[in-house]
Amino acid sequence: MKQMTYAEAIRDGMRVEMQRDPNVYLAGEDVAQFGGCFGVTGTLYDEFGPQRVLNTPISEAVIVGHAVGAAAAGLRPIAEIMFVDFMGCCMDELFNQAAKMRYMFGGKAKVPMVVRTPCGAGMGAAAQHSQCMESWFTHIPGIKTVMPSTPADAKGLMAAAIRDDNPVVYIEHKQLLGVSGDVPEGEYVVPLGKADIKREGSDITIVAWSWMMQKALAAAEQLAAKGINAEVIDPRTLIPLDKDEILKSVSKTGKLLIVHEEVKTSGFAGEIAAIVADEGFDYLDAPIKRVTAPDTPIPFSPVLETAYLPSEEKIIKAVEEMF
Amino acid sequence: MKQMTYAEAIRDGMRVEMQRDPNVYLAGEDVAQFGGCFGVTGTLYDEFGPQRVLNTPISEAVIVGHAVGAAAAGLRPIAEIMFVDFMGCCMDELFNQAAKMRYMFGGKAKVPMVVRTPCGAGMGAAAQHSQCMESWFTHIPGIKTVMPSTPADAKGLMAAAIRDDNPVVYIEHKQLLGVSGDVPEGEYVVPLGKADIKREGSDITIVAWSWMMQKALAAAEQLAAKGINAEVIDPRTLIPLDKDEILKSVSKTGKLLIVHEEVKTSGFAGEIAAIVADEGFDYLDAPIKRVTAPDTPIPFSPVLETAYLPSEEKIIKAVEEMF
Amino acid sequence: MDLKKEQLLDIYKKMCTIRAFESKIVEIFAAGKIPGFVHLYLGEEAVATGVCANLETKDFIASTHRGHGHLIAKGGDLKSMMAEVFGRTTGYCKGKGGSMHIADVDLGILGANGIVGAGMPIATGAAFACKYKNNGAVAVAFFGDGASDRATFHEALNLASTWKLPVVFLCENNGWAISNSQKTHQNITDISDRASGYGIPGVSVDGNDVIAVYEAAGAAIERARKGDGPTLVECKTWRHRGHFEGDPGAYKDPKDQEEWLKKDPIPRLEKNLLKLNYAVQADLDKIKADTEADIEEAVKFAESSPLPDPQELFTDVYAD
Amino acid sequence: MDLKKEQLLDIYKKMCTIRAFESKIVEIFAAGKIPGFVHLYLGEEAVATGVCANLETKDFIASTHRGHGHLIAKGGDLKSMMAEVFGRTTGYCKGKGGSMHIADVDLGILGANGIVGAGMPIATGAAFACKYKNNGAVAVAFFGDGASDRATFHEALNLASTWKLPVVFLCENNGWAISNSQKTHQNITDISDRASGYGIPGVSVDGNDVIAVYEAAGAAIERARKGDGPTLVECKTWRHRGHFEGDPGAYKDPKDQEEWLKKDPIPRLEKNLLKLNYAVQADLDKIKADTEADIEEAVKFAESSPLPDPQELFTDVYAD
Ligand SMILES: Cc1ncc(C[n+]2csc(CCOP(=O)(O)OP(=O)(O)O)c2C)c(N)n1
Ligand SMILES: Cc1ncc(C[n+]2csc(CCOP(=O)(O)OP(=O)(O)O)c2C)c(N)n1
Ligand SMILES: [Mg+2]
Ligand SMILES: [Mg+2]
Repeated sequence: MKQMTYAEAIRDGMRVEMQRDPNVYLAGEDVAQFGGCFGVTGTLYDEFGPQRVLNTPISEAVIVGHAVGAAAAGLRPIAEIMFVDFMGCCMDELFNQAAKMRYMFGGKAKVPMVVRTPCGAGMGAAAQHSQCMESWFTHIPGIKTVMPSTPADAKGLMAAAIRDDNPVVYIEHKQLLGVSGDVPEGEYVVPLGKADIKREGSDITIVAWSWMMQKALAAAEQLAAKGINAEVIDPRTLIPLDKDEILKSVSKTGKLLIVHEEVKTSGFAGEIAAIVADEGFDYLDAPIKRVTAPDTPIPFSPVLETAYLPSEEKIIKAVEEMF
Repeated sequence: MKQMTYAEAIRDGMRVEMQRDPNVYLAGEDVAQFGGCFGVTGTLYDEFGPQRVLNTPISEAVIVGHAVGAAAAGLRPIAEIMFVDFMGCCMDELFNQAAKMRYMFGGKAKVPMVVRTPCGAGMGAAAQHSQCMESWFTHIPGIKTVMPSTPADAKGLMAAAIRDDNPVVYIEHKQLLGVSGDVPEGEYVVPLGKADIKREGSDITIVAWSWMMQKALAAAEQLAAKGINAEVIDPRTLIPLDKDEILKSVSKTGKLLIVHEEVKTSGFAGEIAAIVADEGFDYLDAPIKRVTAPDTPIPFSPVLETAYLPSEEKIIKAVEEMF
Repeated sequence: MDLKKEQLLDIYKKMCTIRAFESKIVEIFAAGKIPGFVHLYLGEEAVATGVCANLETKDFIASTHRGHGHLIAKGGDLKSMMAEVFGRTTGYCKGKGGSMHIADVDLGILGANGIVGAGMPIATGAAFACKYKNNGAVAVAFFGDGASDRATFHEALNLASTWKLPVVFLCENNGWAISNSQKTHQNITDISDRASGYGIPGVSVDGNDVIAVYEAAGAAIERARKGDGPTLVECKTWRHRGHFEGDPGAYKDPKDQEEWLKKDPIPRLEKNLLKLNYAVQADLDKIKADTEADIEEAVKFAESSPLPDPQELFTDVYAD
Repeated sequence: MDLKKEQLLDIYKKMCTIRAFESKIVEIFAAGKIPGFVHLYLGEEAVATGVCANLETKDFIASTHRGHGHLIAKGGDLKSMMAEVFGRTTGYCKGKGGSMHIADVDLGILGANGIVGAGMPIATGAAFACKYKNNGAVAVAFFGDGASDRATFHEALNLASTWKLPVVFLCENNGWAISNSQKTHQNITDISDRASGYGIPGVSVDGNDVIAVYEAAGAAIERARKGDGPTLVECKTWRHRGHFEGDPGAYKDPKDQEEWLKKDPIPRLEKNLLKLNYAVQADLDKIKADTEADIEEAVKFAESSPLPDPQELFTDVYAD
């Protein structure tokens, strides 16, 4: 174990896999000498050289599109999109090419590639540099969606994403990059599709991921002081989703709250709510609740951005209203 | 009233609005002399001339992107994207530009534009020409999403979409284009955000839209013969969503089934289920069910495509299992 | 011309095979035997054939919606192709892809593609893999005049040039993007003029002259193999049919159509072969008849192949 | 040069205003008074100023993430701009946009933009509206060397040329796309070389010479106004600061930085003004001092303006 920030853990995940497999390479805007817009790729250019860590032009479509071709031709690209907000510039390459190639070809292709991209608000970066939009990716059969909330998960899920033979969208949260935690050294893999119970509890199930998982955990501590013992589940990967773990928890608690930073309408909380309102209906003793961003673009001014973001307080309030 | 096909009704909706407002124009691939890939724009080029009906290069980003600029500068563009499957080529222009411009500018811009685009499977057009993906659009605050199921709605909602001062994604279903029905002549507006109860009933609420609304209606007739009296609600516009009408119906029936052609995970049925599992929880006497496409790309071979699509039979079976 | 007799006869045979394949599809589509969209390569046979005559199995191509010709030229199996067009289990994609998604990754065929322009980034990526592995292979991206207006054209050419990748951007300028003639969708005559914007060579050739195509593509492919980076090659050609089967192509001026039919690449090559004394008419007739027989066999194979089991719907979404 | 004394002094004043605005932001950003990303225009003042000196209020511009200079040059109100950067209700966007989204549609300013390259289609559409309404107005899209690699560059230039729209594509080649020098993101030296791929004129000028910019942009704008279609104008310049405030710009060679500082457009224009006898040093000092005072006032206005009410979060999503 070693103390690392989330950013260092992501980097270590890439490093170990790049050491392990010469076919893994990294391409994106300013990922080389500069070390990435948020410093996540850091020293990888120095460690692996210009063949394996490549700067690209500002050309999101070909960043993702070239990765599809390179993956089909036998490599394992990690393509960085500087902000998840820019995915609108390469959705065709992701959803019509990467995601569908295997199926369209009758199973006769493999497209092992990772699209790494940071999400999230909280830094005053306004409407086009602060979004969360994971539900789009979860609506695309053929790709997997990963959203780690801790340094250890960040490393282990990065390894799993790189080793996976399918396209994986790996979304890192900007607010977590500087958060530290214990991380296993060397090879370390957290399997995709395995939720993690970050806190056990019996009174209510809270499902949250990425930055919101940290907020949910903090809220749960405060709720405990108020006598409400929340179970906090981090699915870690939205696709594949470990729905069994969620259903099991709801069968115990009877109550479900889902927290995410995406806007509410058609966010992934809706999918989880729908699953539980179907398969876990009999367990429920209260309406399923969601704490999410409102259906607005993300405002610049910190006062407004704070009002926009789900918070510990909003989670606590929502939980209390369920009792 | 006049008998028209759905395609003719869309065209008539555009025609009447173009006559009414000289700022309305139409641009897209092959929409002019050729009359559109599916014949929807038909004779509009002959009627309105090359100034107002324009062919574009195969450049989806600038088709939508130029519309944003033209709308902000005072026109009311209708931009056609030949298949909704191609929206991946212009998502940035839709979600970061069109949708957010007004908000980012503090309310000091209007972006009245319509993106018209056909969706849907059933013609053996395979994975990249058959999709439904409305939930993506519903996840974008700032735009509205319209999906008519009948010729009359197609016309009236087109008028409303054109007159609306916001970006509207108007999704027409390829399988409905040839379907005929009575359509009011002249100016005719169906307001956005108003659901239509296409069939009254008391035993179960079925929510469906676009082609699936037709399937749901047919299923309801068969169910009636079996003694189950289904209420079939067509939201017509997903954003804004007339959730009150849905909740009211569920308060009466106690049961909810949602049908859509999108893949299941993170489809818009999830959102509706989540709303009802929250705000209508006390009305429910059974799990909320969804009949949707499975989480796979769309296969080519008709045998497989038929297996992929939701059908009358699948709806009937799902309903029967709820009793 | 460094093409030997055998090579040129092979090229002729490939062109006849494409012609026979596509002509057969006209027939079976009209008979209602195949669903969906089919875009035929009739009239453009010289392009795919001339280009792919320079390629080895290890090389990659990315194709388009109008892909049958490219696939046959790159060595695609006729039976597996035909069965795919028919949506059968024995098809290249087990019936899941259809005409617009036929692929054979083992032969370096990275798929036909339903998205105009999508092949260019994919070929660029495959070329990156070739360079990365340093295996001497190259990639060719086929695309149309219409596709040269898409986002992906620009981003792919720029990246390929900046990274000096072994890829050839092969534009099939058949004068039309569905109903839009070239001059209504772009303000240039030679698409190869776009090359200079990326600092790479651009060349335009008569796409109905298979030898000219062979040579121009050959030079570009050699350049790529040597590590000198990408080239934009434009082949001017014409599609004989409508955009897809079912489109009568009413937007075409009949005079243009007539002119171009006179430039049909197959009779042109025949004349050449006879003039060079590489063949007598009977040889050519025999080759043609052979290819037609091959296609008949492919159709028989396809029609007698089983339809997919509905459960196949759920497989191949993910690799495990 | 057809610039009169008054005009040139106006231009000088605008450049000084931009310089003062941006220099002030350096200070207040360092003091932690503004959140988010700010990208400063220091060193590039001649471009926006030279271009916009040709524009009228009815004309449109689409700006970039590095937008302050464009907005000031097009007539943007300093107080409203500064208040927006501070996130106050009195800002152009009521604090909802911030530095990257300042806009004034009434002045034809279609917004700064957080998405690199997004302004080009938007300006193309505004130009379409000008042509449609036949009102003699034009649109200018500002964008960087990095943006010239994006999808939108290609699609916008091609459409604008095909439709002969009154738009000028104004590339500010400052040699960098964040940490990528031009030669690492494209394989050409003159971005204006891309014009020929769209059948439009392309021209490159010294972007630190405001008179050269004025003239080149003027010719392009006149061409657009006359109905002759778009032009690609490249202005070669240099940003003095890092990519955003907080970036030390360590990737720059100090020698290059030094060379370019010598070419600072403001002293250059000063020399010119003195040589032309349009001003004496005291006049220039006065103008500078005035602009600095204006900025001080703008900051005072911003800092004393109220923060938004949290309920403002929910307004302006839709027009009704
Ligand atoms: C991104 C995208 N836009 C539009 C289409 C619809 N479409 C299919 S083929 C075609 C024309 C293509 O023209 P060109 O590239 O010249 O190829 P050709 O058909 O002439 O071989 C169009 C517009 C598509 N498939 N993908
Ligand atoms: C589509 C997109 N990709 C990447 C970015 C991140 N980004 C912001 S500015 C910038 C560099 C832009 O370079 P250039 O166009 O030359 O403008 P400059 O900053 O030099 O003025 C990048 C990569 C973005 N905002 N949008
Ligand atoms: Mg063509
Ligand atoms: Mg730059």
